[in-house]
This record gives sequence, structure tokens and C-alpha cells, in this order.
Amino acid sequence: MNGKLAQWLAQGLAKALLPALVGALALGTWEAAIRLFDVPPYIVPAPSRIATALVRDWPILGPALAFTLEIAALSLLAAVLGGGALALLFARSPLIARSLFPYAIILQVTPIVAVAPLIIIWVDNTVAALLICAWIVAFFPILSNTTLGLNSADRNLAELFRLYGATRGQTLIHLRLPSALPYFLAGLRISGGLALIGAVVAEFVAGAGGHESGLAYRILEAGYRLDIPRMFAALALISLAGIAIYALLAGLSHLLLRHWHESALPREE
Amino acid sequence: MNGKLAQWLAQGLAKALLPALVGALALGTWEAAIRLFDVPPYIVPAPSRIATALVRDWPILGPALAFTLEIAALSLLAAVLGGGALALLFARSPLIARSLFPYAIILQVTPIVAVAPLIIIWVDNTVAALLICAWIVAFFPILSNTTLGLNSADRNLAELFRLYGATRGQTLIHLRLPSALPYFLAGLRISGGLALIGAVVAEFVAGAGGHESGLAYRILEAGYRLDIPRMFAALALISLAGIAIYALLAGLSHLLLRHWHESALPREE
Amino acid sequence: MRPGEFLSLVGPSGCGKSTALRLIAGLIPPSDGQVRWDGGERPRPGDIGFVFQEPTLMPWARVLANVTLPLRLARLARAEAEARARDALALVGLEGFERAFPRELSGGMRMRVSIARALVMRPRLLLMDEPFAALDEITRLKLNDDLLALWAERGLAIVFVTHSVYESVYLSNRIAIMAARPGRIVAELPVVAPYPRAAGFRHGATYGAACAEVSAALGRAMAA
Amino acid sequence: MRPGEFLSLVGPSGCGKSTALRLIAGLIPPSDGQVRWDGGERPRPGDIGFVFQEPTLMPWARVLANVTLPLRLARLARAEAEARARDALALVGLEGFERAFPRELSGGMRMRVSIARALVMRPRLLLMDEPFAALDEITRLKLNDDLLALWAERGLAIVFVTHSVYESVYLSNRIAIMAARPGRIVAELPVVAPYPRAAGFRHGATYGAACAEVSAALGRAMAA
Amino acid sequence: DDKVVIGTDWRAEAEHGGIYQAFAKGIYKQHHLDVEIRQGGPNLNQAQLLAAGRYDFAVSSNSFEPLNFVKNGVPIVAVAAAFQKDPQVLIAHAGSGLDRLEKMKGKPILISAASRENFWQFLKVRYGFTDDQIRPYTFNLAPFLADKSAIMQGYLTSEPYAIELASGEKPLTILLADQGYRSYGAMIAATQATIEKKPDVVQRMVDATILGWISYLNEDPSAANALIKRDNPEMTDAIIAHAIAGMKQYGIVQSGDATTLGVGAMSDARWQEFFAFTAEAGIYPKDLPYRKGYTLRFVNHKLGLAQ
Ligand SMILES: Nc1ncnc2c1ncn2[C@@H]1O[C@H](COP(=O)(O)OP(=O)(O)OP(=O)(O)O)[C@@H](O)[C@H]1O
Ligand SMILES: Nc1ncnc2c1ncn2[C@@H]1O[C@H](COP(=O)(O)OP(=O)(O)OP(=O)(O)O)[C@@H](O)[C@H]1O
Ligand SMILES: [Mg+2]
Ligand SMILES: [Mg+2]
Repeated sequence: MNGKLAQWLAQGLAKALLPALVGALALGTWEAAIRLFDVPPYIVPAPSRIATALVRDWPILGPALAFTLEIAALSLLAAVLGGGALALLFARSPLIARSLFPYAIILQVTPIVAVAPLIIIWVDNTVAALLICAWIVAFFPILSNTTLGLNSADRNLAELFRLYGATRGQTLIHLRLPSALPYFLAGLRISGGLALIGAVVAEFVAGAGGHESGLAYRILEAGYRLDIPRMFAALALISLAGIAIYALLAGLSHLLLRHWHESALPREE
Repeated sequence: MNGKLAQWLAQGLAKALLPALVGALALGTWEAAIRLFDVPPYIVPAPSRIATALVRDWPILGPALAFTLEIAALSLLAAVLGGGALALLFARSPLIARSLFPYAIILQVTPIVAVAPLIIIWVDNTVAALLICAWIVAFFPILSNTTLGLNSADRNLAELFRLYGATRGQTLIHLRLPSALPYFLAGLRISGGLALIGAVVAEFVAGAGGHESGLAYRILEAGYRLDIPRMFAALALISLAGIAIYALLAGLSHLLLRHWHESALPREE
Repeated sequence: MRPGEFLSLVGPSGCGKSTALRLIAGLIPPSDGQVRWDGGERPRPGDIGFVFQEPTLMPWARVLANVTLPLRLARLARAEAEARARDALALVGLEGFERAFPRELSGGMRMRVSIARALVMRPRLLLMDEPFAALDEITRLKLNDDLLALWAERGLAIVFVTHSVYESVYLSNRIAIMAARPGRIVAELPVVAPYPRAAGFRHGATYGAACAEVSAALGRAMAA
Repeated sequence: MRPGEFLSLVGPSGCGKSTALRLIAGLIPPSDGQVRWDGGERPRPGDIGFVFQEPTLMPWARVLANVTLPLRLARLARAEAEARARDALALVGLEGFERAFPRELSGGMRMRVSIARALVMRPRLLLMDEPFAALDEITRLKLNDDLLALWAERGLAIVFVTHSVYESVYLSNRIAIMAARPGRIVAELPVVAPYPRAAGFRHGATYGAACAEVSAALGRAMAA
Repeated sequence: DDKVVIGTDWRAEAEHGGIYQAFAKGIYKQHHLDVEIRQGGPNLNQAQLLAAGRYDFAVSSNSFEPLNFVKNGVPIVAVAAAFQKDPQVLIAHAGSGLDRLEKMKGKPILISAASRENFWQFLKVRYGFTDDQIRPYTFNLAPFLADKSAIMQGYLTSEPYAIELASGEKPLTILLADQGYRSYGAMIAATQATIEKKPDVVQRMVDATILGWISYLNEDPSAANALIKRDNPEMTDAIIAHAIAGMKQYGIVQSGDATTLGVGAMSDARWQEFFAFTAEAGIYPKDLPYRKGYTLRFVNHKLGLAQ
């Protein structure tokens, strides 16, 4: 078991090494280009300056990151619940699906930058307004993919369930939900990132009231102050958070699918 | 043949009837509520006023819609090409996938509202800047879903291809692409809406220079002028465009999958 | 078809045997005519067991969960469901594979899981679509006998699709021969021999004659 | 295994027959030991034809496209590929189904498409995993004879997995009997009878004796 | 005390100094007002929030806004104008020689979407600027700094100093108010309903705010500045000091009518002049009852002139 763990860790490291190398290369080129062409930091800062800003401004950026992540996590949760529940409703009856799907699309294509001011007027609580905005951004991939997945259950298995007199609920739990799982998880991986940018964009346009503020406010603030290294540091934090969220969700996918789904089986190359 | 066509049309009508009814009901309630509570149009306009604005301002809104749709269509095309090509690259070698995927995620979670000003600095052409912004928003679902689809090819079929000495290219064309098609199309349906809001949001934050301007500018303009009915008319146009894009892409999906994929087969209820 | 009967369906590939089973099970509506039930009442869920031509297992569930499925759908207590599933798995020779996933099994083993799933429910009517085609001779013979024992013990009715004339004769008391395009029953042959049919039955004259007769009828059906 | 040989593999379900075929085809690496090729050279693509235990068709492609697949992979001209595919489909009795999709076919028909796909390539080594299990007796016998004719005509080597002792004896000049856990060959029996084996062969004494012998060996293998 | 909420038009800055000073110095309290200041931001629509009843007063940035209210039937009225001059400027690099509006004709200019709806119209009508000169401005200075020939819009009290801080260069700035742009700035707006039902509250609010402005520009502003910095951490003492100096130097608050009628002054003549240009530009119909957009009832009382 211990040897296996060590092997697994070694493999994981090897897997992480390559992207890290590519990253190092990219950052190196960037740094060199900045120095070579003497680009002023307020146009594009060098990675070293961004790193310095990240460390120096951590007392400001850290809490901002925490706030943004909180909004992102909550809205992803809401997207999972909302998108999932809607998908279930749609799967339950094509009639409902046909009647309501156009309205789900309306929500998806509603540009939050345009409706944020309206949402602020209708919802008094800023955090709630942020959540609504981020949710609007994040829920559609989950809805769309899960609906597809629920309708992709194997026909023969579905017949088997009918034969054994499975209730709708049972068919859902034992057949359609497992069939939808890979699709749902693919949607989740997309929505994870969207929830994060949803949280950021929502704060950009709706603004965080009072003292609580997230990375968007710090980016705006740094932008107005022309503290571009800090702005890039905040952007870097968003990127890192995005990668972390994706890795987490991909790990979850693997865990749930590894025994049976093609996409999670080991590939030979 | 003619009878079949008529039947098909009748079915299509019946299918469209229900959502239309729901829509009519929602709009009716809205109109009634506005009239009942005497809500002034600059807070929330009644549907009738929005419709009036839509007709009255069509000379302004029509060209704006055309511009926005053009940006959305171009960026969706770029997302299909870019996301598709990247997915192919990733499918070709897990090594490349592992090295570059984190950077694709970075692109996805980059809030365009934050980087739009930078893009404007780097790209002199405003339309090109808009395209880049909308592309950033739209490409990830295609990349993510297509990558998943390419890796979901049936293992036994893959063995068959290996056995018959299929080259990578042949395996791709005859096996992996068809397997990925349902996933790609699901991604496309998500990206279609995202390209549209990408185009709108990009114009919001990056702004359209000069004479060419899209719906975002019209929304902002209407907002500043407090011409809220026109603002809602522009939002309604975006919604309708989103539904049209989705319907188009869903139709395409059905056309491509109807013979063989579970999700496109007729369902009995 | 009478209750307690063992009917075999044989016929050329693609003649509609699987479709006939689906019709009986009510999974597809007849395009013409109707399926009649004695006493007018349709069978309740759980009354019909079905072994599809393909294993049709849930890829995400382990063998045990696949076999207990009908019982869980009927809201049986978990412990009892698992006990019965283990019995059924033992019957088809798959003890020890309870925790395997379908994709870790060989083709024949998957089919046996599917058979175990149909048996676990104690149905009154069992529809089996080439259940033993992927099994070796010896397992097949053993399962033939097990099936007959079960049939005798529980008094159920069985419709059995097979391509093996020998199997059909050994098992059933009536054989329907189908022909293709359009799919229809072209001949019905009773097999008059008492149960239990001992191993010796296979070497008896009745058996040989019946087999020859069925083969001939099949030949005619294919030529039709 | 010699070139031009017809080897049958029989053995209990789950003993590793399919796995053995995959090993030979080079689809999975041996965990221990190795697969040796005469003259040291590995076969080129197209040299091996494989009929999997499951039909393994492309659901998005019509029957004709499924059958022409190996030819298109070998970059044959379309017209010739289709002509050959039509011949192969005719051989398995599926003329007229060229434009059907796999899901519109019955189980046996799908398997026949899979067989046609393996034959269309004119391989030097043909690996067949229970190809005829889902077919009716008469089609099966016809395909048995067709296969033998092909084998004689093209001088190819065939490894044939079957559960039918009769089929294995009728077809092959060597029969390997496998046992399970661990999967291994426990007996090898030559079938000494000249080809072409006429229909009468099935009723001859050699045939009966060989069948009995294989059945016995199989029984021992299962007990092992 | 009467509880009132006032929404500003941007995040807290020296341009809201009078309001913060009135709050910090207890001037509102003396007028029996319990005031809550809500700062604005790039996407908050003050007028809508005011119309929706979420605010009692709002800061209105330029003279277009009251005209928009009239045109769209929104019952909001400007009751005082803290800025006699709208601090809107155009900025060019020091060495570019672009020191007059005439020279900027035909050149690309960074203009925000909002500004296209106000002073840009003035530049089009009076100076012959055209829409194809517009490059998007997103309140980020980098595009300007990156391009030595760039021109951008700005607020007298903010962008020029930010550019100076970033690049060490003191840019050329042209105050549009000195070039014939007759918009008021930092107006206080109230709903028609408030004016009719609680005119005394409006009057007290106007008076206290006017006194706040006088105090902010002529006495110690540090109490207000502390509040501004609390609400908007990006503000520093240097930025604020620079802004106050600018407001004084250019007479943003205390010039023109304000010197004779008191801070906050408005006049029919000036509204008429402003409306004439907008109607000429085709922005508003010539028969727009523009007088509904403002009232002189609460100002021009020479409040504080004795000092
Ligand atoms: N992916 C896998 N993981 C674990 N075990 C496997 C896997 N694939 C096959 N096995 C095991 O290998 C053994 C041999 O399987 P194989 O498919 O070769 O059997 P077979 O002889 O073809 O049986 P059948 O006649 O039923 O088709 C079985 O016991 C099976 O459980
Ligand atoms: N979905 C479908 N669409 C069109 N035709 C179909 C469909 N399903 C089955 N068929 C046709 O119906 C016929 C009967 O099929 P069925 O599966 O009942 O045959 P079968 O007797 O079970 O054959 P086998 O022994 O090969 O399993 C076949 O000719 C097949 O092509
Ligand atoms: Mg069948
Ligand atoms: Mg096998």
C-alpha cells in the first residue's frame, strides 16, 4: 500500500512537472522580453514584479480572494442545485422541457453586465445580487449537459426498467442519474470556471458594497491607481483559483467514473 | 411526401405552441402587474411599451443587432476552430494535453471585464479586440466537451482500428471524431449562447469605437438616457437571438445525430 | 400460450424473434393485432422476467448491484435482496464475482449475470432471448437442467428463443418456428415427452425424431 | 500454430479465450511470456482479421460503411471497396441491408456484419471469437461451409473460439482446450479427417468419436 | 431628524467633498437631517435608484441628465448645482503640441461609452469632431500612456494627476467648461414627489450641502477626507489635495453665478443656453419642456456669501 502510494505520488509529480516546465518557460520568456524591450510596468509588468506584488499585497489580496471564492463556491452550488433540478424537471416531461427551455436560454444569454444594474435595483442585498449574477453565468452548462445526459440513458436498460415496473423515481435514481453523471460532470467542469468568472464579473459590474470586497474590486482599484503589478497579481490569483477548481472537479470526475466510463479509463499511448 | 411534410409542420407547430403559450402567459402577467401597480416605465416597462420601443427604434436597434450577431457568429466560428483544434491537439498526445490544459483554463477563468482594457492596448483594431474577448468567453465549453468526447471512443472499436493498422489520422476521422460529435455538439450549444453574451459583454467593457456599434452600446446609451423601454427592447433582441441560435444549433445536432445517438432518438413517454 | 408452458421460438436470424419477445413483454406496441392475456388482466411488474439478447448490464454498478436491481425496484429489503442475488449468481456459477464491474467480465460471464438477474425475481413468465448462446457446452447443459428444475418447481411459463434445435427440443413442450419477411410463425410442433427429462432423453428416439423434425421445419421456414 | 492451420479454442466461460485472441492480435501486451511469430516478423496491418465476441460496429455508420472500414483504412479505392463489401455481405446473407444502421438490425444480423467486415480484408490470419453463436442452425452450417471454403481457397490460418464442440470438430484440424484460473491450455486434440468435409462427415464415426473426446476433455478442464 | 439617503455619482472622491464635509462637520445634523451617503460606481444608475425610491437625493453629473429625465418622463428634478463648471477635460501628452481643441479634430480620442452621450455631443456640434475618432475608454490609463500621440477624456481632478504619478509627465489638459461647454456638474437631484411633499427637507439638504462645500474648500477638509478615504481606499491624501487645489484654481465651485448668487446657483439663462445647443445637435426635440428638469426654488439665496 505504501509503495503504491509512493508510486502514485511519483506519477502525479511527473504529470505536474511538464505543465510546470511549460509555465516556467513562458514566464521566463515574458520576463526576458520585458527586460529586453524595457516595457514600463504600467503597460505590462514583468512576472517578477507581479510575484513581488503578490507577496507584498497578500494582506489585501488574500481576503479578497477568499471573498471571491466564497461567492464562486456558493453560486456553483446554486448552479448545481438549480441546473440539476431544472434538468430533472425537463427530463421528467418533454412538455415542461419544451415550455421552459427557451426561458433557460434567455437566462443564459442575458448579459449580466446589462442586467446587473437592474438586479441591484430589485435586490437590496449586495451579496445576494452578486450570487444571482454569478449563478446566471454558471447554471446553463450544467442544465444543458445534464439534460442531454438524462436523455442518453441506454434504451435497452430503460426497457428493462420499464419491464420491472420501476417508478419514475427509481428509473431516475438507478438509471438516468448514473447515465447522466459523465455529462453532468463535464458540465460541472465548465461551470466551475464560469462560476469563478461570474463572481468576478458580477463584482465588477454590481460592485461589492461596504467593506467586503473581492478580487474584482482590487483589480478595478489597482487599475485606477495604475498599480498594474497588483492588478496582474490579482488576475494571477484568479487564474490559479480557476486551475485549482478545475483540478478539483476533474479529480471528482475521475473518482466517480474511474470504474466504468470510457473517458476515465487508463489510456495506452 | 407532401402529407409527411404537412404532418411534420403540424408537429413543429404543436411543439412551438406550448412555449409560446407559457410566454404569452408570462408576458400577460407582467403587463397586468405593471398596470395594476402603476409601475412607471423607467423602473420596469410593460411588455407593450417594450414592443412599441422595439418597433419604433428598429432603425437603430436593427443594425446594432446585426453588428452584435456578426461578432457572435465570428467568435463562435473562431471558438469552434480554436477549441476544436486544441481538443484535437490534446487528444493526439496526453503529454501536450497535460502541458497546455492549465493554460486553457486560465483563458477560461480570465474575466474579460478585467483584461479587456489590456486587449485594447495590444490590439489596435476595435472589432478584433471584441472578437478576441468574445472568443475567450466562448471557446472553453467546446474545448472541454470535445476533449472528453474524443477520449470517449469505444475501446473495442479503438482496438479494431489498431488491428487494421489505422493511422492516427484515420482513427481520428473514422472513430474519434464521430464519437466526439455528440459531446462537441453539446459544447456547441453552450458556446453558442456564450459567444452571444461574449459579444455583448465585450462591447460593454471594450466599447465599440466609431460608427459601428452593437446592442451593448445601445443598452448603455438607453441606460444613460433613461430610455428604459428601449433598453429592454435591446435585451429582448438579445434573448430572441439567443433562442434562435440555440434552436439552430439544436436542429443541427438533431440532423447529425438522429440516426444513431440515444439523445436524438424519439422518446416514448 | 398456456400457463406453465415451456415454448421455444426458433427461426432464421432477423426473422423477428426478439421483436416477438418485446411484444409479449409489452415493451413495444403491436403495429397490428394485439397481445391477449388470459383473464384479460395485464401482468404486473415483476411477473415477467426478461433476458435480452445482449447482457444489458448497468456499467456503473457491480455485479451484485446489477443482479439485485429488480428486487430493489420491488422495494425488497437489502439483506434479503442480496441473499437472493447471491443464490442466483451461484446458480450461474459466478460466486466470487459479486464485486466485479461488468467490463471486467468475459462475454459469457456477462450473459450469466443477466440470466441471474432475470431469475432473481421469481417471475411467472420468463422471456429468454438466446440466453445460453455465449456459454460453453457444459455450463449450458447444466443451466438447461437448472432451468427445467426451476420451471418445474415454480410452475412458471417460459418463452425461450434459441438457435440450437437440440436445446429447443430438450427443453420445451412446444416449439414455434418463425420465418422472416414478414416475421410470422410458420409451424408449431409439440414435444411429447414427460418431465423430468433425464440425461438419457438426449439419446432416445423421441429426441432424435423431434430434432430432425424441427430442423426440417426450420429448413422450410428459411426457404419460404 | 502453423500457417494454414484451423485451430479451435474451446473452454469454459471466462477461461481466457477472448484474452488469448487479443494477445495473438497484439491488442494487449502479455503480462508474462511472449507471442512468437515465425520468421520473427510481426504481421502487418490487414494481415489479421478479427471478429470480436460482440459485433463492435460503428453506430454512426451504415452497414456498408462498417464493412468497408478495413478497406478504407488500407486506402482502397471506394468503388472496389464497396464491391468487395457487397460480396462479403452477400456471403453472410445480408444483401439489401447495406444502408441500414446497426441499431436497426437484429443481434444475429449485427454479428454477421461483423463477420463480413473481417472477411472483406482477405487476411492471412483470422481470429474469430464465437462468431456464429447468435446465428440459427442453418445459417450457421452454411457459414461453416463458407468459412471452410474460404480457408481452403485462400490458405489462411484461423483461430476459432467456439462453445460448440460439434462446430469445433467439424471445422478445425486442431482443437485446444482451455481451463480457467489460471487460464491455460490443458489439452490439444488433432482432428484427422481430410478436407473438404462433406455433409456426410457429420454422421461419420470419426466425427462422433472426436466430439466425444473433446467433450470429455472439456469436462476434465472444467473440473480442474 | 429626517432620515435621508443621498447617492453619489462615483466612488468617493474630492468631487463629493462638500457632502462628506457637511456630514463630518455635523452640518447635516444642525439642519436636522440624518444623512446616509451611498457612493456610486461605474455600473450604478443613480437616476434609476432615485426614481425607484431607493435614494432620496442623488448627485447628477451633468446637465444632460435632467434633460433626459424630462424626455423620458422621469419625475426627477435638479435642485442645486455644486459645480458651476463641469470638470470634464481632454488630455494630451506634454510634447504632443495638442493644446487646443481645434488641433484635435480628426485625431483618435479615448472616450467612454457614457461620455459619448454627453460632452462628446458638444465636441461634435461645436468643434466638428466625428464618431470615427472615438476609441473606447475604460477608465484605464495604460492605453494613453502606451501611445505618445494619444488623447483621452478625463476629470480635471483625477486623470491628469494619475498620469503625472505614473509617468512623471505633466500632461496638457483642456477644461471643456472654458471652451464653451455650459454643463453644470455635481447637481443635487430629488424626485418631484419629495419636492412637493417635503420641500423643507429639500431646502435643508441643499443649504447644508452648500455650507458643506464652502467649508470643504475654505476650511480644514481633513474630516471629510478621512471619510472619503474610508469609503474609497484608493484615495490618498496627495490625490485629494491635488483635486482640491484644482477645484480652487479653476473655480469649479466658486465662480460665475456662484460668486453673486451663492454656491449651488443655477440660472434660467444658462439652462436655456445649454438646451439650445442640445436641441440644435438634434439630441432633444426643440419643443422639449426642458424647464421641468430643474427648479431654482432652493438656490440663489446668496447663502454663505457673507463669508
Ligand atoms: N478488464 C479486465 N479487468 C479484470 N479482469 C478481466 C478484465 N477483462 C477480462 N477479465 C477476466 O479475465 C478472464 C478471462 O476473460 P475472457 O474474456 O478472455 O474469457 P473468455 O474465455 O473469452 O470467456 P467467454 O467464453 O465467457 O467469452 C475472466 O475471468 C475475466 O473476469
Ligand atoms: N429499430 C429498428 N428499425 C428498423 N428495423 C428494425 C429495428 N429493430 C429491428 N428491426 C428489424 O426487425 C427485424 C427483426 O429483428 P429481431 O431483432 O426481432 O430479429 P431476431 O429474430 O431476434 O434475430 P436474431 O436471431 O438475429 O437475434 C430485423 O429484420 C431487423 O432488421
Ligand atoms: Mg434477436
Ligand atoms: Mg470471450
